[in-house]
Amino acid sequence: MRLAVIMAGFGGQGVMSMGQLLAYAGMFEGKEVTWLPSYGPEMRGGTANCTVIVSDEPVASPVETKPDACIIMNRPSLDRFEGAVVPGGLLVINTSLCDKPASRGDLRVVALPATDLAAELGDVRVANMVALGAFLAVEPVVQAASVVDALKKALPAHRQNLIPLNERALALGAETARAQLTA
Amino acid sequence: MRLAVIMAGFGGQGVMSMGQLLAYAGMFEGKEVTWLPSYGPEMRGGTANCTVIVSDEPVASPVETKPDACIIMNRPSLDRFEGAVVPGGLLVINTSLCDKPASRGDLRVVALPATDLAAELGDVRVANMVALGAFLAVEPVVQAASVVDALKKALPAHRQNLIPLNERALALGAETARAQLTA
Amino acid sequence: MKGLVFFDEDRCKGCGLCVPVCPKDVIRMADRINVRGYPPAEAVEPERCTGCGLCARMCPDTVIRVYRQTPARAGKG
Amino acid sequence: MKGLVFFDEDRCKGCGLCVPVCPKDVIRMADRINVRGYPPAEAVEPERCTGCGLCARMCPDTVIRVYRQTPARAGKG
Amino acid sequence: MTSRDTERPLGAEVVYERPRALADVVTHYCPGCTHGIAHRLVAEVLDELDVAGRAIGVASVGCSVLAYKYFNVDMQQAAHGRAPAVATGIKRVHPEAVVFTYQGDGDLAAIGTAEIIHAAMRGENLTVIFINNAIFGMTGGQMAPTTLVAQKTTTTPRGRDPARAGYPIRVCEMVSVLDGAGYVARAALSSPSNIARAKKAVRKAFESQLGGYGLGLVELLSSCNVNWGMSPGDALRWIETDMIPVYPLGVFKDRSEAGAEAARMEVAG
Amino acid sequence: MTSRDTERPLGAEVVYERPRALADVVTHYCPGCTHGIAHRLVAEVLDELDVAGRAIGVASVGCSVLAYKYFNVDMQQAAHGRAPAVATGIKRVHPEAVVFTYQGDGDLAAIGTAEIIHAAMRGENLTVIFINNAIFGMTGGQMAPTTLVAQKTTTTPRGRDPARAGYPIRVCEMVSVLDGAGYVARAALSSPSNIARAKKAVRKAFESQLGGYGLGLVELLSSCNVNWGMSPGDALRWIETDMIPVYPLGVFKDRSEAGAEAARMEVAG
Amino acid sequence: MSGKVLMKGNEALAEAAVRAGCRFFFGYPITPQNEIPEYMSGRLPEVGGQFIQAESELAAINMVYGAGGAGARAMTSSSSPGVSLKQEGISYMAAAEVPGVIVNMVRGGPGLGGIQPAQSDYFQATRGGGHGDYRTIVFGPATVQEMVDVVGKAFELADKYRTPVVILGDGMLGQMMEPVVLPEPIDPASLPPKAWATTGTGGRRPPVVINSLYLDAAECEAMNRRLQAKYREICAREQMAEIAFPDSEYFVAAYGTTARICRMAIQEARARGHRVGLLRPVTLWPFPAEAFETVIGRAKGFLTVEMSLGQMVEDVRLVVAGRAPVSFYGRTGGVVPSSDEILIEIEKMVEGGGSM
Amino acid sequence: MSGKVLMKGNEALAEAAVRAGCRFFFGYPITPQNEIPEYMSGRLPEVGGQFIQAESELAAINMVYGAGGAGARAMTSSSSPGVSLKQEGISYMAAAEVPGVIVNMVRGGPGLGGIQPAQSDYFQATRGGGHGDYRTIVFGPATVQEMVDVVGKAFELADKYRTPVVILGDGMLGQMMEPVVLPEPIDPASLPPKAWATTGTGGRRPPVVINSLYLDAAECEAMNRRLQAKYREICAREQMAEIAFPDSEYFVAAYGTTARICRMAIQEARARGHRVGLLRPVTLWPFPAEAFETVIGRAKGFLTVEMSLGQMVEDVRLVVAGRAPVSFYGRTGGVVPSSDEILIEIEKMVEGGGSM
Ligand SMILES: Cc1ncc(C[n+]2csc(CCOP(=O)(O)OP(=O)(O)O)c2C)c(N)n1
Ligand SMILES: Cc1ncc(C[n+]2csc(CCOP(=O)(O)OP(=O)(O)O)c2C)c(N)n1
Ligand code: SF4
Ligand code: SF4
Ligand code: SF4
Ligand code: SF4
Ligand code: SF4
Ligand code: SF4
Ligand SMILES: [Mg+2]
Ligand SMILES: [Mg+2]
Repeated sequence: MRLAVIMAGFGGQGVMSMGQLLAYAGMFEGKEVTWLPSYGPEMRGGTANCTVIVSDEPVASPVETKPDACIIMNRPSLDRFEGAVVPGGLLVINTSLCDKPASRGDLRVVALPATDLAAELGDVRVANMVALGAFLAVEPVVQAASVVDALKKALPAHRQNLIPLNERALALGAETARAQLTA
Repeated sequence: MRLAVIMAGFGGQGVMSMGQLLAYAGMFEGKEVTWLPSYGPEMRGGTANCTVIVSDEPVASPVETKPDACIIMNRPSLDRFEGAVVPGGLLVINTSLCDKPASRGDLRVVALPATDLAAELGDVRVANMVALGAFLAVEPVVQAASVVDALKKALPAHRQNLIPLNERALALGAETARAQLTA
Repeated sequence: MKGLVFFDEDRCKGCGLCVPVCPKDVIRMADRINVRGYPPAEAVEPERCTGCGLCARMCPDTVIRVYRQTPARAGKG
Repeated sequence: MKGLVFFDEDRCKGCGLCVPVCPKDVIRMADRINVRGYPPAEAVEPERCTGCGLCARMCPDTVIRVYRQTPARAGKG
Repeated sequence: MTSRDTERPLGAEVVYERPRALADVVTHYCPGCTHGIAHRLVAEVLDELDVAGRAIGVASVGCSVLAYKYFNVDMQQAAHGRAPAVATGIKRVHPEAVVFTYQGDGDLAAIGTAEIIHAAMRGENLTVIFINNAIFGMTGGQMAPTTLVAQKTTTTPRGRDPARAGYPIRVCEMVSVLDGAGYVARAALSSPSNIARAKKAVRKAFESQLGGYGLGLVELLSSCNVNWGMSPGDALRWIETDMIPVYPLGVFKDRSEAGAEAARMEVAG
Repeated sequence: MTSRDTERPLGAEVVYERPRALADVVTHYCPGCTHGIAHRLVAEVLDELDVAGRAIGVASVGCSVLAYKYFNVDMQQAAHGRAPAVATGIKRVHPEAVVFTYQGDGDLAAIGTAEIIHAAMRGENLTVIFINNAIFGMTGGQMAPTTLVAQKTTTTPRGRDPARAGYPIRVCEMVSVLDGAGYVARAALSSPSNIARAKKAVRKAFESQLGGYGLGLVELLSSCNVNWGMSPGDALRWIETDMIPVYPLGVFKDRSEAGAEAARMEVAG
Repeated sequence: MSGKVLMKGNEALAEAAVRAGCRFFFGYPITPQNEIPEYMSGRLPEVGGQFIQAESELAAINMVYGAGGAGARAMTSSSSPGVSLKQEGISYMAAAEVPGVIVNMVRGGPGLGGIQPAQSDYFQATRGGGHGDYRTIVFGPATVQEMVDVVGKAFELADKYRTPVVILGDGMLGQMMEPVVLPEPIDPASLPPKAWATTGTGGRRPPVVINSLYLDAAECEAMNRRLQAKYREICAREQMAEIAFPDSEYFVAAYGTTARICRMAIQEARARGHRVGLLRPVTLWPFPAEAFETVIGRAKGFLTVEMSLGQMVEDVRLVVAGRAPVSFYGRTGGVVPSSDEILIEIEKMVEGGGSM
Repeated sequence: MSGKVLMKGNEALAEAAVRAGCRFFFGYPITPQNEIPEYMSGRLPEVGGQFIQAESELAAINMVYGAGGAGARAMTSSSSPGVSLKQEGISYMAAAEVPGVIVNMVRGGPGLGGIQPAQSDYFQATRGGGHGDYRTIVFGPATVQEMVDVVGKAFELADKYRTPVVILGDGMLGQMMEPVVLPEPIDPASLPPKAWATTGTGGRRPPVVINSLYLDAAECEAMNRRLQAKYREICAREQMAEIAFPDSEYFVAAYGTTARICRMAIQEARARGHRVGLLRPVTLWPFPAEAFETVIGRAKGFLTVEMSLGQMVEDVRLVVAGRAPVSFYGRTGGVVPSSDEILIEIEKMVEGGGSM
């Protein structure tokens, strides 16, 4: 098993931490993982992205120009990454901030209004967890429970109260995705 | 013809310019020449020296560890350079500032009180020319007249009046040396 | 004195610095998003603008142009 | 007050800076040359020395040592 | 008043239009960053003095590294801290040119300390626009020499502690000690009135060059709301409440005021 | 009184003897060079404060490059201009040590400008002995930033022309602007009385370190008779007639005088 | 997988340095290594150490010279342009035999260049970008874990040989996160004392001097001979390399990030039936010539891949010395080669397209 | 011998620069090259030029960057430690394609080292002591006359290729006097205009920009590819070398001062009946591989002699690539090898003692 996923969005959308949580979760499950961010001043106001690879074997390269999946949190990211995904790969699209549908026909697509769903849960900042939940529902490369474990490790004591909200977001994303796939 | 001479003395004794005049003179006569000074802070208060090579062919190296001749203007210079001269080579020693005689028996030696002779001529600063005159009397690698030509080129207009004095110094040195050799 | 204020909306980064400096409360941030993804500044009741130019002086992104219709010429404008 | 001044002659570089600062004109440059080739400073009529120490303070090469024979102790020295 | 009218209304008096010396591009600066204001002031002064055609700018390394794209004049991008040396090289070649550097507080007051001091020492007829935002903006918010005591940055996570990291450096006070400095002033980009004063200072700093009075330096207290972790508006207020007390505004030196040709240095060229 | 008595006369009071902190070697300095006096003063102060055993000196590049042979204390030789940075590294490792640099005007005021300013900015508890002889001695008499206007050097053969080569830099005035400077003073090595004052300043500069008041810097106006082309005596007179008017003597800053513990900085260590 | 933590390369490196007994860090910000000084600024005070954000890279390296000379384990880090500024200081450290660790998270050059990962400072690191006949030990780690491991090794060798040691990473290694196992911390007080360090004589011993000035040419040469003897010893003892598939006919030589990508390409090439192995220098100086010698008998060709336009390839050519063709593939300026591109080059090599 | 003047190397170089149209010199004193700035300080104002004694070598090279970018022929000079400080600036010039001439009168290193002649900055000069994939043209003249000649060539190539050019001398070449014939002076106003230079737009043309920042990796790589294409052209066209006794069986490879001494040793060796020639690179980069190729067919061995402990020998080995034994002899730290020592090494080579 080796899965490479790129996550992309605006600076404030939490794409970096979404990637880190996935990598953490993989590590907790004894898998080999890498997390690689885009970096530098061009991030300023532009899009940020990171690449996570989860694998049973040591990860040769953390760079992936042909990811198995992309989590797309905004419109510019769709423009930039849709073409890169391998044929048959997965696109998770946050339709709240991406008004355009996927244009390729050879991909599996989960399109959900992650930001709006997060807002409904009470905090737009968990949009990333909604999207991650959707992604994991389709590519269960790690257990959602491991992501929650990772979150417990990552959050400082006074933020642990946010865990239930994040769990709900993961679950809501997963639910929405499953509904779409079975639909 | 190729002749390498090292000239050495205290900082103020004009050994550098003596060497330059010899090199100039050689150049005027169409010979190949190099002049190489010792340099650096160790000169401060210590001995200065330069190496002049006059040759019919392009001078390969300006460094000479086994000179054909040495003009020794003070005692420390004798200690330092006597051993370097090739067997049968020439030592010109300024006895005014060097109380020790040459210790090697395989060299031609001209020993003259250059500083005292210069003082008699009216200016200790021409001690270098006295020594150079003595040297040229034994090793006529250039004409004394060429040295005077060189001096004419080197001195600024308002110093040209010093030429006769320098000519006298050269001549006095040559005379003294010849007297010693014939003696 | 009548002022004319123009916003080059697509240059605007939505920083909001022009809003509080306007002595006539002419400026507010719009609800929409411009091509760069920022909510642009816009003039409300532009007829209140005196053309003092404070907003333009404050704007870091040369979004704003300001003109003044001198009373004499106002009619000819 | 009686001073005692000593010159570590072979350290001396013959700069002459000690000479003019001596209020008692005790110091002059010698005619001879020391091991370094410099004419060293020396004391003439050292009994005039008051031990003021100005010469030592001026000397860049710590050539000079100065002592003072306090009147009471002078006899015991 | 839609954003599409780019025409000047007929018969109207211009209060403010985009200066010609500013290239018609959108900058990469963060929303609300006062670098944009400083750029505009420089361009306005170049226009007003009508010297853009003989201006040569030197961009430094910092958030303003891309300044070479923003001014409508010949530009050289300089190594971090070396802008005054680069500008010196240019000015000596083209003494008739109007040469300016645009530098941040990391660039000018940290790595480039020697270069600015010596350009001032030499009395180079240059104009220096010095953006003091109390932080290294470009690299993500590390301490600058101008960072305030107790200010948190990514390299002073517990706040700048003078015992370990020293005290804010006051560049104007230091540079004005040098005889070759012709004009030295500090202004703030924190409000329309301060910006108006800043513009006057920028103009003076160029005039010092044109008059051959030596180095003209304007320190502009600026905001870096992103790395300060504030809204753009709060950042301007922080300049006024926290920076100005440490960095008093004013003119520290003006050799042209000494009037008289006596004060005038020969143009090094 | 021959030169061979090296014993102390019985019962005599010592007015002057070679300080123990000075190594018993003959220096390479030119006859009459006041570097020797400055060395002696530093050694005397180390002895008097009884800190030679915990002193670590930093030799810089200049005529005093061999200072590591002349002081009887642990020494590091530093790259040209970087002595304050080297000293900072040492002091942070050994906060209890007494760390000093010994630097020329080329070293400190040209290539090392940034390092001295920032050591002062940080308030490093260091002592800096700054030899201002208005020239680069070691390299054969080139202009220094402190060279006087119209002074001839090998790189200002027609005399220093401010229009091309700038104006003398006044280090004390500049450094004392910085909050981290604890003690800043200028003295001259030109006469016994000035030397006595210089010694007091050197002592204060060490005490500033010991008291944790921040950087202590003493500028010593010195002679370079060889490169000035003067006799040693004339060189001292030139310090008084020509240098002091440009470089006024005095104490520019003394944080210990502010009395009160308030002025005391925590020892960075 | 207890004991593993997920860390950014830069932070893992910094923490590893602290655990190796480094208590003094002097740096100046530059992308892409800012996490190192940032981490140190928070961490060192916790362990009684000192962090200084220096006024420049020059000041930083000279602070390391001071602190290293004073006996401490000290470090600085920077990226390409900043490391160019440290060259004089590194030359001084080598000459005065002052230990210290210098990290270069290489970015695209020359000039201001870019901030993306590169390997184009190999020459500078291995040939001495500074003046004079000196070398520094250079590590080129390929994973975050290896970066952690070489940090400990770097401090150990720096002290052992009294020499500056360079860690040559790149923007990618610094920015990526990988699981790492951190070593047990060393208490600097437990390290062997350094009699040569400046600590103050305490009045009990003659002064020590840290110096690199030798005005007499013969003495200056003697200092150099001493250094060269040390370098020969380092070459004999400290070479490190990894060989994957040592029984191959063809070898790809690559280090650091590039080696990771080459490994992917090699897996693919082997899947296609090519007998290709990986020869990955871990020490770039001393260059692991011995590892090359173990394969050169049967090697039909070498392909050197770098994120530069051809630097380490010279060392490969020097070792191979005409005994097999050596070809080169490189990307530069921050472009990371893809495994597909490398695969194409491998196939060219196997098909005999390799150039000498 | 009319037209000949006896000049010190440093002064001849400076005068040659003035005659080559150099009007701007920025330097910082350091032995053994002080005669260059000193000469320029007097001479440049006479011809309407400008001399600045910069505050440091860093400032000096960046003034050259400014002046060169502004279209002038500009120069700086220094010696080893000072040249290390210029490496960032040289990398910038290479990247931004700013012409300029940098003189290094090499002295003993590393560190503060000494002030006697050396050749131990060869790596720095030819491999780029700075960061990134760049090269500078490097001349290694052997006589005062050749120094004069390469100065003109250096300015010409710097402008032609828009690249920094290094002249690598040593303390001896700078300090010695030899007769030279100086070239006719060039009026800088007569040189072709530089449309890329910053002069002010005059309102008549779009702005020009001198820059080396390329945040986009692909653009940064493109800049590098442009540089590499230029470097390939330089390699193809600008190699310079001298071969003495080209029909020899053995060759001594040496440059600069060392080559002069080798010539003496070779004369002696030939007198003893050995068929030994001299292969003297004049351009150190591009390394004169072509000259080596002309003799390699019959060469039984190469001896590289340097005033370093082995730097140019790597280039010789890279060219020879195992086709003949390459041995090395070096002195360093300011020691100049004697012709006797070299003669011994030549005889070792001839007797088959040469190592690969
Ligand atoms: C030699 C060198 N060192 C460090 C850097 C990294 N660097 C880029 S910008 C910068 C500081 C920017 O701060 P400042 O000058 O205050 O400008 P600002 O971004 O705040 O406007 C640094 C350290 C560099 N590019 N080159
Ligand atoms: C990097 C570097 N640049 C230049 C030099 C050459 N250098 C040696 S000493 C010196 C200046 C000495 O002047 P100063 O500091 O005033 O000391 P002084 O000799 O006058 O006491 C210079 C430029 C050097 N050694 N290293
Ligand atoms: S010009 Fe003055 S009144 Fe008009 S919008 Fe701007 S700030 Fe308000
Ligand atoms: S100040 Fe300018 S950029 Fe900011 S909101 Fe107003 S118009 Fe927009
Ligand atoms: S101690 Fe005073 S009185 Fe005695 S010699 Fe010295 S200066 Fe003269
Ligand atoms: S001051 Fe010292 S060195 Fe100079 S002459 Fe007097 S004793 Fe000698
Ligand atoms: S980081 Fe700060 S200084 Fe830089 S553009 Fe953003 S707000 Fe301005
Ligand atoms: S050159 Fe000048 S500073 Fe140096 S030792 Fe001689 S007199 Fe003193
Ligand atoms: Mg800043
Ligand atoms: Mg000096």
